Amino acid sequence: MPPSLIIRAAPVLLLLALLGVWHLACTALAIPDFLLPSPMAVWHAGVDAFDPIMMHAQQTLLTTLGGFALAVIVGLLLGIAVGISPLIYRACYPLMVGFNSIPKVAFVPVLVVWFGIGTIPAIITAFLISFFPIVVNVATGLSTLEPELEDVLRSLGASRFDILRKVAIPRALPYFFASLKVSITLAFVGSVIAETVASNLGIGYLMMSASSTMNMALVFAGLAVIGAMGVVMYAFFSQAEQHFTAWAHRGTHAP
Amino acid sequence: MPPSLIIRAAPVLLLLALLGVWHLACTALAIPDFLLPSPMAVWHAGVDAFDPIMMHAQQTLLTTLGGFALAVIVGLLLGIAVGISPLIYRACYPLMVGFNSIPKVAFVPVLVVWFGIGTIPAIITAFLISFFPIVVNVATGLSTLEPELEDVLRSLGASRFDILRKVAIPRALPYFFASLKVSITLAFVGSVIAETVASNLGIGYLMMSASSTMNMALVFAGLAVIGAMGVVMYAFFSQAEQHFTAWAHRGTHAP
Amino acid sequence: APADKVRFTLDWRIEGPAAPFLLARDKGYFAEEGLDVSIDVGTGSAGAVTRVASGAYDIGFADFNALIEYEAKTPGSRVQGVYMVYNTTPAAVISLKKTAINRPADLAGKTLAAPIFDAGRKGWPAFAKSNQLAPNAVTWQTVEPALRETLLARGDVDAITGFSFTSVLNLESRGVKPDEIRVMPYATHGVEAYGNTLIASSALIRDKPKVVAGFVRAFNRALKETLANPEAAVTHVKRQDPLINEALELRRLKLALAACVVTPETRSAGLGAVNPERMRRAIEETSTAYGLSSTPAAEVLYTSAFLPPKPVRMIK
Amino acid sequence: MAFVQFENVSLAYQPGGQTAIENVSFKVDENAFVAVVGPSGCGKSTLMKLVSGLKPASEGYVYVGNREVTGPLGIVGMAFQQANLLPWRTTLQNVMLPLEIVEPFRSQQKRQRCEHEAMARALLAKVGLAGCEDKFPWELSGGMQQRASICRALIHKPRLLMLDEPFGALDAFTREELWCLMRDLWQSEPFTAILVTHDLREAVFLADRVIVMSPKPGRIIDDRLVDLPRPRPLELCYSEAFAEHVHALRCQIGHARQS
Amino acid sequence: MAFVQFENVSLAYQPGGQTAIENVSFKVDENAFVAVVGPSGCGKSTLMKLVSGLKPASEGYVYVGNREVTGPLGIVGMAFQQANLLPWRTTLQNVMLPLEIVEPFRSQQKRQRCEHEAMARALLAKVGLAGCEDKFPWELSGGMQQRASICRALIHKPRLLMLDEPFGALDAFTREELWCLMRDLWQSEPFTAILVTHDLREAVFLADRVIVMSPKPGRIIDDRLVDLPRPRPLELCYSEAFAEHVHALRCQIGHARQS
Ligand SMILES: Nc1ncnc2c1ncn2[C@@H]1O[C@H](COP(=O)(O)OP(=O)(O)OP(=O)(O)O)[C@@H](O)[C@H]1O
Ligand SMILES: Nc1ncnc2c1ncn2[C@@H]1O[C@H](COP(=O)(O)OP(=O)(O)OP(=O)(O)O)[C@@H](O)[C@H]1O
Ligand SMILES: [Mg+2]
Ligand SMILES: [Mg+2]
Repeated sequence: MPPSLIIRAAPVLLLLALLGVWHLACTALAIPDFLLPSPMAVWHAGVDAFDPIMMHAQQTLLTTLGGFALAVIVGLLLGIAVGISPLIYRACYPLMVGFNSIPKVAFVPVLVVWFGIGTIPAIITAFLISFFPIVVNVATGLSTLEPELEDVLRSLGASRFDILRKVAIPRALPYFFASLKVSITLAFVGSVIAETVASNLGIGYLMMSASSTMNMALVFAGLAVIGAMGVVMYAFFSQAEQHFTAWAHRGTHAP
Repeated sequence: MPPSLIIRAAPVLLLLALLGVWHLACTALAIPDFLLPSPMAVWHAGVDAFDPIMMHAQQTLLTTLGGFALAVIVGLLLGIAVGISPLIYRACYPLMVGFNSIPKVAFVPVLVVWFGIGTIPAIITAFLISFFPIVVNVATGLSTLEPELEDVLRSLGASRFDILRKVAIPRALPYFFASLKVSITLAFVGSVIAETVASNLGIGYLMMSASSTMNMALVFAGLAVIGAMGVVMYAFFSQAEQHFTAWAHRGTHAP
Repeated sequence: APADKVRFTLDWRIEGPAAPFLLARDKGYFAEEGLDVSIDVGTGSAGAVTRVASGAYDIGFADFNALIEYEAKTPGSRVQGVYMVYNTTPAAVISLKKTAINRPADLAGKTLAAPIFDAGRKGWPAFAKSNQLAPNAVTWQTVEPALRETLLARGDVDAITGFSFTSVLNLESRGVKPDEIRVMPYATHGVEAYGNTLIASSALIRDKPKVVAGFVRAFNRALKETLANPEAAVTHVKRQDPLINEALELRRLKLALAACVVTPETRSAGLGAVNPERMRRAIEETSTAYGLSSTPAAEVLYTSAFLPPKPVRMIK
Repeated sequence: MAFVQFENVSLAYQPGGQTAIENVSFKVDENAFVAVVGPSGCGKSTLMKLVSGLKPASEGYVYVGNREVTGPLGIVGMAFQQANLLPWRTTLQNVMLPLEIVEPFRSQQKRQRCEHEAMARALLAKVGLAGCEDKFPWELSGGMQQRASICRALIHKPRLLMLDEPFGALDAFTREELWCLMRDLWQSEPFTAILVTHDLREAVFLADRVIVMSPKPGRIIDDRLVDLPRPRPLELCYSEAFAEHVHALRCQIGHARQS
Repeated sequence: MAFVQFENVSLAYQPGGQTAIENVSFKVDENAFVAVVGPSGCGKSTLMKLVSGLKPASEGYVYVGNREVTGPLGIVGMAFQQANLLPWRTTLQNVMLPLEIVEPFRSQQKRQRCEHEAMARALLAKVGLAGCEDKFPWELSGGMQQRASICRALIHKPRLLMLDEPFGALDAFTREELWCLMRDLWQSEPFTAILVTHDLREAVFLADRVIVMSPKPGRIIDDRLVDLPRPRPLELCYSEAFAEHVHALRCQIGHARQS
């Protein structure tokens, strides 16, 4: 197999290897199904319940993307504010850190009372859980901008907004994309958690429903579907990252 | 008030302002206590239960720090591996993203069965939830290293490890510290969530116990304590960051 | 006239015992009463009470003891029970026969696992009192609901508290044979507490009593139909959530009906009714067990005003 | 009042620390071409930052166009000592950056995109970078980067052009070509120019006046009028008068370094 | 066999793309001092990267010390065209970097920390940077950064010294001082040196041989022996023979640019 093919097939091979280990562990240690079902059991559960899983997955994907889109917008704006203003930095950062140390699941009941159960609490939870990494990384990216590059624009009499748009943000893009990868995974976690607490629909609901009837194979099938959706979203951002930040990764492609 | 003092007092002022808004909202909208207790109620609950809260907080802090320490070590190592090896990057990244899209709370029961109820599952949960941001940021920091700086060391015949130690890692430090801020908050979330699932100790237990007796004020006091611990940890890393990455933030301090 | 919209919350997920609600909706019993009912899942009785009390939902299904606690903690009578569905509490102490816990007295010194909000755990002092045990005779291990049966099956704890029908089925799915399980229901061990009731918000009772009465009427009809033919009723559960295991939910439904709905008291007084004397004692008992600072009056907590006429509620 | 005027200007990078330049006063008339020379580290780049408003003076006053300088002005074109090209933009995009910022080009941007691009391409061709428009900065040699950065300083026809050792990385021929380019640009449409250089021949060839600085702390020790006739052909460099100017400046700097 | 040897070496930065240098062959004897001159963008820096092993040749072979170069060697000291100082290290720490990497200094590091530091401080003082040891690179002027980077190339006494336009940002006096420094270092403990420069006088003053390159693609068009006697005093620059060499090289480069 040529090296480039190995590299391409690597994630699949690793996945298969991990599934193999999992399978062996389940059979060798005789781990009961209700604790950790074997990959085969998960696969069968997933195939059997394919249609409902897809329906729930669609709901989860949509709420996740909704919350994530909010998180990107708010995260970018807050990150910019924190990154360029020492006052906002000092004022907001500690509070945001404090807020983010709190499990968001604690707020879901409050959200339910205000918005009813269903999509909206899930979107809000996904948003609340996933905006912070974006804020932190964007702020860090902006505040580590080399003053020399900033001076190029400043000498032209550029406004702060121009500097932001033409230098600071492009320079911070690698930070931004790194945070997206973290953030999208958290958004999935957020919407699933909210669904487990307050929803009639979504993978979170499916998992709770399955776990309350001890159908652990179905629970893990749900987890696997979430993981797969996470990977797909990641692949998407990865493409965007390669397109927008090739200049920053130029060292990696050197022969 | 001189500007520097305003900046110093900013977080406190903002906190007070937010508490004021919260208080007003509670009284003006007549939000019942069982839904969202007023700040005064939370304060009283916190003062009344000061000793037990401190005891539980100590437990949570220790498990969190344990999990976080693990996350830093593993995150750094994995991040370095992903950042310098295209093969590992291709193989591991998608799987890690998939794994991190899954709510970790789903694994707690399995952990409890293997490790018993108590501190270890909480530490592991805190670890599992918080290592990923470190991996992503360290990997991004390493792979965006300017090849020109790398060449300085390469021309001296430095080994890959030397290059890592002398150039790549110092250059990636701003990324690393940004991820620590995200990661410590997630570690708190992880340990608290694990405590709510299975524990007789910790803020997570306290919150479950308080919410089971509808003592929402105490629940929020618990949340506040977690938030406060998060802020303290943040302040700590912030100091370290200022010390280690002043060179990268040199633009921010310009007059 | 356009149908009245009613937001209804279950106490828990879509499981067998939710059958009457789903049946009433699917067969149009609610619609016949001029109601458009939406049914949402819940996260526990306390949550259901809070949801109805806060006005987010109109009618709910929740443990009567949660209602007592809520009223004691936040007096103001925002919620009232209108139809006692479970005549007895489903709470029970469950153990494995091999641990030789044959009588409540054998529990002394043992470790019990349960979530901290579990009705059985909160009601434990009442159980202990009725069975001459000290309230602190056992050690509690706090776990998430789904984990307690696992711990019991593995022998990590000696017993658990939980709803009998749920815990028994969960234990079976963990490979425990039915004849290895010993169940000590609170109801047969001297605890008088009631179980789940329909609750309605006071605002709804005040402003639209017809809606409440209609809901109760439709529900009563569905409950009787469910009692008569659980197999048919459970298909509505399956229709709502195709992922459930129909056979399992049927067993759960039958167990619930047998343990909590069909009791000597309901046979004589009809479904949904309460005995004022027992109710007073039950409230007293729960207040003491939960350590509540006040004991709400029965009239505040429950009203029989919406019950359909007795003949309609009678069962064989 | 002169176009650029320094009154007893001092600057310390750290507040209260060592002064990089101290008590500097001088004037530059509108459309004058002034060169600044002096030993390495004497504060020439610092002076440039003060004129362009990138750094505020610690003491004294800086005026440009009759206004006190309190922040960056919009009328400056500056080629920094390090090329400072933005790595995420191609050479062409880097050169066109000022057109996206400075009026009136900024408002014309949408309509006249093609004209702007043609301008930038023409300028790049003039400095010998035809064919490199779509390369990224890190794909250019050192001297090519420097030339791109000169184009970026010129593209928007600034009223005040600041060049900080712009030809340092170029060979003698390219350098002389660019001297002629600067000379012609200035002659056809005069602007005010301040040029920092270590090449005294460059200073004398291009400038009307040469300011000599001494280090530690940076001060002005000489301000020399270069009264050679214009237009100046390249052959002028071999003339007696030219050599005399260069020699005199050389002595001054030698002197400055000793002190 | 010579110490450095190129055999028909070509390099294209993009595989299959334009070649930056093409079919270059030359030899450098051990302890020779060779200068490389040529117009901007002709591939001088590329040549340096090939010698030091930072880039592999697309075609042909590069040998250093009788071995084919397959990757960076440990025996090189290199001053890059851009100073490339690490921004998180002070000037002193930057200069001491090679001592932390290259043997035998690396193993002595713990025991001889003080000696190493003294070495670095002495070297910094020689290039006129005494007092700047604890400044960070961005607090240095362009010329000062360049001098610090020269120190970094020299500190570990490399067998092969590569200097890529090391004195471009310096004034004439500092530059001449450093010429003399280089000359003396080389005379007292000979090493092999390759110097890229645009200053033909610098090339003639320091080198035994001057290689002239032409651009697009980079080729060697002349290899000139500088047979001026050693030791060479600075006054040599005003001699007839010196001027002749410089003039000849100038013509060569002028020629190279036209073609
Ligand atoms: N950002 C900075 N922070 C602190 N000190 C600085 C900074 N920039 C320059 N200096 C100091 O100011 C002095 C003058 O520097 P400047 O860059 O103006 O010199 P220069 O005349 O341009 O020298 P060169 O010809 O080498 O470029 C130097 O001593 C330098 O160390
Ligand atoms: N990293 C790179 N990627 C692609 N092309 C490059 C790269 N570096 C240099 N080049 C190209 O290779 C050619 C030679 O560049 P090199 O840097 O060797 O020139 P040079 O002789 O050092 O010029 P200068 O005197 O201006 O520094 C140039 O045409 C340049 O555009
Ligand atoms: Mg300078
Ligand atoms: Mg070069």
